[in-house]
Amino acid sequence: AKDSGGANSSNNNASGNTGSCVTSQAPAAPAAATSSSTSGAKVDASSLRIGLAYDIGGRGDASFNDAAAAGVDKAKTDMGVKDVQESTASPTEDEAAKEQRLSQLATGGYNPVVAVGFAYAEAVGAVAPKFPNTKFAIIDDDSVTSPNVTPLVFAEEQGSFLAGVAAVYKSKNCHIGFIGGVNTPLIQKFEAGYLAGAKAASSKVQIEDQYLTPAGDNTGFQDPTKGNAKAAAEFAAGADVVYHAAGASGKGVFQAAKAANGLAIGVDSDQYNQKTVAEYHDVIMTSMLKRVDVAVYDYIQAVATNNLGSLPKRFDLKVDGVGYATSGGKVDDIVPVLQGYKQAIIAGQITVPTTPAK
Amino acid sequence: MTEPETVVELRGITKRFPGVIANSDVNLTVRAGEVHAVCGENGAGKSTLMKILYGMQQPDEGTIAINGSQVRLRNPQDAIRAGIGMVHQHFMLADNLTVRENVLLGAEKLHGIGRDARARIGELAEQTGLNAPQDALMESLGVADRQRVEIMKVLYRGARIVILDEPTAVLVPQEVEALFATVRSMRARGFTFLFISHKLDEVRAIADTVTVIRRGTTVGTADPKTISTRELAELMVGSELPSPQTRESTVVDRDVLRVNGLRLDAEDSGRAVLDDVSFTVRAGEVLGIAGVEGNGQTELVETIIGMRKASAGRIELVETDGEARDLTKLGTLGRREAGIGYIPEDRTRHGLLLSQPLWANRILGYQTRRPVSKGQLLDISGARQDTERIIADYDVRTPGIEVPAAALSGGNQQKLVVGRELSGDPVLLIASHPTRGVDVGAQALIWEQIRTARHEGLAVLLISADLDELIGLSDTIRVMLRGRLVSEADPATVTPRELGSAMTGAAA
Amino acid sequence: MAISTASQAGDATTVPTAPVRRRLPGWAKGILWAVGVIAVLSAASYLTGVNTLTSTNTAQTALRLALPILLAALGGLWSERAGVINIGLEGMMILGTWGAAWGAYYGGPWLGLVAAIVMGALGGLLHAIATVTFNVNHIVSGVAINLLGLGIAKYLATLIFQPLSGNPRQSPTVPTFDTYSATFLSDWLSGLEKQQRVGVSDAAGLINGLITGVSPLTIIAIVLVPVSYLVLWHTRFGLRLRSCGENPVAAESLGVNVYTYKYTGVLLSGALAGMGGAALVLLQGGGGYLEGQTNGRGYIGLAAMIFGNWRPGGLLGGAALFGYSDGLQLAGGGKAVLALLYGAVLLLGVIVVVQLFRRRWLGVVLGVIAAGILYWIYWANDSLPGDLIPYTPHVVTLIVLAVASQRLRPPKADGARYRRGEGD
Amino acid sequence: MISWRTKVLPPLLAIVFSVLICSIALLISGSDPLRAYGTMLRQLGQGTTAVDTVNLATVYYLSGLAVAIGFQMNLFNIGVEGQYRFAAVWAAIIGGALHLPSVLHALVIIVVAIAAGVAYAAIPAILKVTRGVSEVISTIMLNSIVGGIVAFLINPDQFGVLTGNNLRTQVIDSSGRIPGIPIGDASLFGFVIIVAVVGGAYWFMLNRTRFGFELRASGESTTAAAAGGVNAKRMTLVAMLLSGGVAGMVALPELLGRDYSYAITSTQGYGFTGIAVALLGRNHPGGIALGALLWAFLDKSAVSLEQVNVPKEIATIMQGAIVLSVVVAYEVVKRADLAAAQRRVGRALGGGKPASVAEGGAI
Ligand SMILES: Nc1ncnc2c1ncn2[C@@H]1O[C@H](COP(=O)(O)OP(=O)(O)OP(=O)(O)O)[C@@H](O)[C@H]1O
Ligand SMILES: Nc1ncnc2c1ncn2[C@@H]1O[C@H](COP(=O)(O)OP(=O)(O)OP(=O)(O)O)[C@@H](O)[C@H]1O
Ligand SMILES: [Mg+2]
Ligand SMILES: [Mg+2]
Repeated sequence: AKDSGGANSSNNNASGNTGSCVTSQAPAAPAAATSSSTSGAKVDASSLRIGLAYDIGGRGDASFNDAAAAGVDKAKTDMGVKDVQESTASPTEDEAAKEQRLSQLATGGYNPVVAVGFAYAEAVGAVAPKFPNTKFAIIDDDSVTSPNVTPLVFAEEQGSFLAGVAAVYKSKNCHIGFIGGVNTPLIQKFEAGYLAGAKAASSKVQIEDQYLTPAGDNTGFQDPTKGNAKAAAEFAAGADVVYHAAGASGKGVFQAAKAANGLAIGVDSDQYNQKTVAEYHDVIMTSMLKRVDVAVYDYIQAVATNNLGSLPKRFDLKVDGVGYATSGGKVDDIVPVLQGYKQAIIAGQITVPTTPAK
Repeated sequence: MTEPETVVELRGITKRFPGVIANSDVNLTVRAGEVHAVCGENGAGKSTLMKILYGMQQPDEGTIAINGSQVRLRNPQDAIRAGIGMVHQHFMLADNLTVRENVLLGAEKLHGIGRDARARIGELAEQTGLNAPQDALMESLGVADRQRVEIMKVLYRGARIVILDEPTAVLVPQEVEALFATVRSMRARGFTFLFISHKLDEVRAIADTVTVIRRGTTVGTADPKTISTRELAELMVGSELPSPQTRESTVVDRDVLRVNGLRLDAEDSGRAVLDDVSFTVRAGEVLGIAGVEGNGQTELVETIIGMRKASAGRIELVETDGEARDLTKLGTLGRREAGIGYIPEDRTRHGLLLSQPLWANRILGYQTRRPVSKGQLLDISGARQDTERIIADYDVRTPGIEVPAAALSGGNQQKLVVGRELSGDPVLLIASHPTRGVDVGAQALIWEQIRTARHEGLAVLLISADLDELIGLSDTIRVMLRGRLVSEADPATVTPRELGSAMTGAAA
Repeated sequence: MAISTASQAGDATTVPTAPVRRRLPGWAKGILWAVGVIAVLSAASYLTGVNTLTSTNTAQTALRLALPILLAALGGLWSERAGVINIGLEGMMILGTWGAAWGAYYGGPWLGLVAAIVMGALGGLLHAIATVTFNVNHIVSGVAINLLGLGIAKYLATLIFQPLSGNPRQSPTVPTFDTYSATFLSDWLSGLEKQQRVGVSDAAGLINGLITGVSPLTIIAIVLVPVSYLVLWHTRFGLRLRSCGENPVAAESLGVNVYTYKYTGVLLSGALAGMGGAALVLLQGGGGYLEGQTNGRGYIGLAAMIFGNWRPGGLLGGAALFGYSDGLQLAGGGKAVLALLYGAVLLLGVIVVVQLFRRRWLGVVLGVIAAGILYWIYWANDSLPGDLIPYTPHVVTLIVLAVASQRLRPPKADGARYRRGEGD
Repeated sequence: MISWRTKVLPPLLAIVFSVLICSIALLISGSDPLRAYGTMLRQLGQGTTAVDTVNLATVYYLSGLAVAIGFQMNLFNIGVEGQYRFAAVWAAIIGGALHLPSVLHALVIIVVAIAAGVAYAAIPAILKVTRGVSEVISTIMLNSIVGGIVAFLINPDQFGVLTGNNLRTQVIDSSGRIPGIPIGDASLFGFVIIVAVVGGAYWFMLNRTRFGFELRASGESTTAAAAGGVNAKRMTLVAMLLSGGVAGMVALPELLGRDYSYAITSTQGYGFTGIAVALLGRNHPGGIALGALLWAFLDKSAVSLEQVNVPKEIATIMQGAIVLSVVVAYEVVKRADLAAAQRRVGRALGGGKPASVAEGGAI
């Protein structure tokens, strides 16, 4: 018989009275505190020529490169930026190619130059001192110490914490899962926050916690077949909500969720609205947002107003550098809960770990 | 008596290869129901002519007429359709396919590939005397059976004109007789044969007409019943055939090689390919080993030179002072260094690096010894000089020592190999089919060189399928059958026929 | 008389023939193997308490992961049986993934499949031109095709998919094949599996995995194994094709147009590799083109084919082994891999007993040592280092190859140059 | 006997052909080929690109040599990829942990790298000679497995250090580094000298030593080599280990000249590039050098192509097209050459007696 694929059967999990899984009381949600960094008068940045060096994947990767691109695009419309030069890393290029890319942008008079991804750390460290008058920003890395380099880093664990809470609230079996693409320290932050959030909400939740490939083997980010297999295994083991931080492999996770009649949580951008996974958006319960776009936008603004000091040290929940998406309306009912936890984190009542408790 | 009609008519056939004119203005007329022999020395262009008739080569000039009408044979299919079949000089069989598949291949339309085909092949097997099951893999068959399968292939296609390119080269006299019986009975049923052989007595025994080709062109047609072997030979080479005659015995009563209880097991099964082989070769002696191909001669040679590992037994090389050295622990290089020279049966596979220049080929097998190397380093100028010497001494026809070995003719390649193997001051020479595929001139030269070396005390282990060569060169002959040395013959008195009986086991 | 008989040669009247040992037919051997493997797995699963070893999910995942490899391996088979080494499978597979996504986007999965086949075959055509017409070294040409396949797919994706998906490395989501399940059977089997009866439940679990969520492409791929066997070994076309891989000159001398068959073989090879690419795109877990998606599966397919001794049944085994161990590590992680280790100990035990009977003492000793080491690893660890788990299938393949002292037999003229009229 | 013209003409033809193919692709995608090629060439003059290209070629050269050693005797060592990564991570770990005087430190690191490369190559080598396992399969598997090994070793629980979001081995002291050769703004890897020595040694080994002769003999004809006393198993083992040893050095120019530690972001794929480079250079030390430079140039130009909005996949297509057309061109030329050689022999022998080429297996 033809398999129905769970598409039309109303997502049993989605219709959501709070699951019986929750064991702890959510912190009270205070009145929504706003925390926008994009306030004040319109800034004119039309004189800025921006260089954008992407990591592997580049514009259109539906992940952090794309988010960076979105930030620049917004700057174009809002601040009148006209001249943007983009360049993308290839999977097998060497360190010198990254330096070459940055140098070419800097030599070409682009200022600021934004390097997307921690893979650029070395290159930025090497190139920035050679161009003291050029401003550099690097995303996901704060190890470069040159004065003209601005680190743009995020509190992924905080956003993931909320994802963990949401997962517990939506899980019927009190059994949730996590799938990391590549087992790097960065992805471990997602994992750590998610685990912490889930455990904060429930003391009895069962968690499947797996990676596709170890550090250095980047195929874990681009193998939806394996993502699908792994997710299917987690659903088969009883999980009904799975959070992925696995790049393009996430598509396979969504598929598995759909096939298993479960739910999935997207990552980085609001995947509910993403074209490449449009077919599965009805299982995307929410997405953990990592606002690279906001960071890039804010950075450009700060450069234009020559006020780099205004940028936060870390883009966290407080500045909406990370957060969660509500598209699709599946978490509307638990927004107060999530807001409560969010405020508790902002207020420092909850400290989210950055490495998973093993 | 009415003249039988002409079935094959070749007119003015010319075929050029780069640097070689294989056929030039060849004319050949074959009548229905005859056995038409084509003779000529090596490289005369016989095979090329036959391949042209079989559509495998296209003539540059000339016409072909079959049964009176002119045809263009662009590929073997055309030839098969015209009723021509060919048994090639080298077996054209796929080892990993079964007997049936080998026969069926290309002719599946005739009887399908199912039961009908099986039945038809069964009939043919009976007709040609093939015993092997149809589903046996080709590789498990011996030479004579392979030859039978080749003939079955031709018959299966219903050919009426059959080309046999040196079918007897690998057969012993008894098998040749069986083959000739088949040919005669088929001739009686109206088949026409084109028969190629170097062996003139065979030609005289079976052929109705003989055409001689020299240097790519037809020099004449004769009736084998009337022409003498001598005349035929003179037609072929323009001079008398040399024959290998051992003059006085040079045997010294000093052992050089002692082989004792040698055993070699087949790789896949425990079956013995060599079983309890023991013999001695003395200084100045040529020990000939006779045997039908596939009875273990190749394995014997390769075991002695160390390319195969003996399962049991001892191989000893005795030094001048009488001290015996066990070779079984040594590798091929060690054995060569101990003083064994080796003329392999297949020079292109085992003797030469075809794309390397001649001087590099001089190094092969001697890479540890002067004059071609010093310690771990090669002595390239030494190698060049010594190669020049070999070329002069052994009459290797080449424009220089820089040409790749592949560019030399077979005979000249063989002379180079012989020259190299006699240059390392060997105490023992293993000569495996030293003149196979070599023309008469080169043949004589090689025999002469072996005789000279023997005169100087060299011990020679000679393997040959050419019984005349074997009888002519050897001081002693041992016969090998199914991996054992079964009998001994005196070359002074034995005839090829008797030797043939021993080789097939008929005498035992 | 001049001949004196030195020693009597055995039985002189019979013709020497190779001892013909009665061999089991291939399918029977396959069944025996399958039964044996299930037995070992269920024993291991029972003894270790890890039932992922034989769960429905594992089987299903294994099947899905094995498919692209199986198709690539079949591709390798067709080409190498015709005498052309095909290391370019990976490149042809990449072209296939692009084609599948493109076709499926515009016309659904079936058109996708066709487009993948065509793209793969184009890669095959290139390989055939280089190796058959120009006599280029087969490996060189294969390497070049892997580079070209990657470059062309990237280029085409930038050109065609970027406007649609906004991403040069990814296509928009494309429809995949519907899946079907033998509901009636699978309900019964699930019941059996749940009863946790040794052996029966394990077999039920594995079989259930193979009959649930099956797509037409899965069935086509699996059917292609016996079809390849039948065509290659039981038709005139197959006979001719194989003869080109064994002895092209002989085939030529019998009027077979070797070029035609080599071209056909390599084209089919490309088409099958392209299908392998389609299996990544058009099955569950796919749903679109993605750069780097093949991830070396073409090479693994080649390995599976060599593993399977250039035979359809064998390469099915190779692909299944790889797919199963990959599926197992994905589905069960380190614990399952440990249980697999335990299974290996059991298997070694069986082998040791067999060797004892055959009096192969060295084999016995080595087997005991290996089993001891494996058991020690199993006993000393709760779980294996997570970083190494994803490579379970690679390690398993390596070990099986090293242990099974199989005699591999490539087609005789595989990789050899052939030019018409140059043989003698 | 092979003339200069036949050596150089085929690669030139191939490059021209590939440029044509790529022009077509560029035109289809709406870019101006001339502008693209102009940019590719011009970038060489910009900043440090020229020196960077040579630096990258250094790495490719080593990788190409490693592959070529295997190719010389028809061993297909796909495993250079795994061998160099295995070697790099061990060299970096041990180099980072040791504190030794200047030259000694670097020397120890090089030795460790070579030893590690040899060790990792020993697996397929031993499997091949003892169990007959095809090196193609085993090295494919080992290339994947090395990913797990590197990840395991570079884990902070083992030898790794977390810097930012990256994981790397401990940074090697300056005593273990090999200083660069400054050229203008840029710095040429000091390792270039070692690489040149390795290339020279490879040439010498191949053409002047007994081992090299035996290696080439085995590559040309296993059977003839065996009859000539070359021990095939030993040659396989030694060639594979030697190949692994050279592969072990592949990452060193970068490790000792620029990066000083091995990270999860360190470049992969040099081993696969080596295959293409060895093929381009036809296993000849000089040819491989040219191939490596060409390959590095194309890789580098991909970066600058993006600056002028030309799809950089063109560079990959060009690489594939060049490899394929180079071999086709060489094949055609080789055939013509052999025919010419035969004609020469035929002429030298005065046309009377035909040279029996078929016996020698006309190639
Ligand atoms: N620069 C090159 N580029 C490409 N192929 C080359 C180059 N140089 C030589 N080759 C090829 O490499 C193969 C090996 O060359 P060969 O061994 O004849 O040269 P060699 O005599 O060892 O070296 P050299 O002449 O440089 O001293 C030949 O086929 C040759 O055509
Ligand atoms: N394909 C080929 N390419 C180049 N030369 C060839 C080719 N085939 C044959 N020749 C040459 O043509 C000549 C005739 O060869 P052919 O094989 O016809 O001789 P043959 O009379 O059959 O000799 P044999 O008695 O050794 O079989 C020889 O010089 C041979 O080297
Ligand atoms: Mg001949
Ligand atoms: Mg002939």
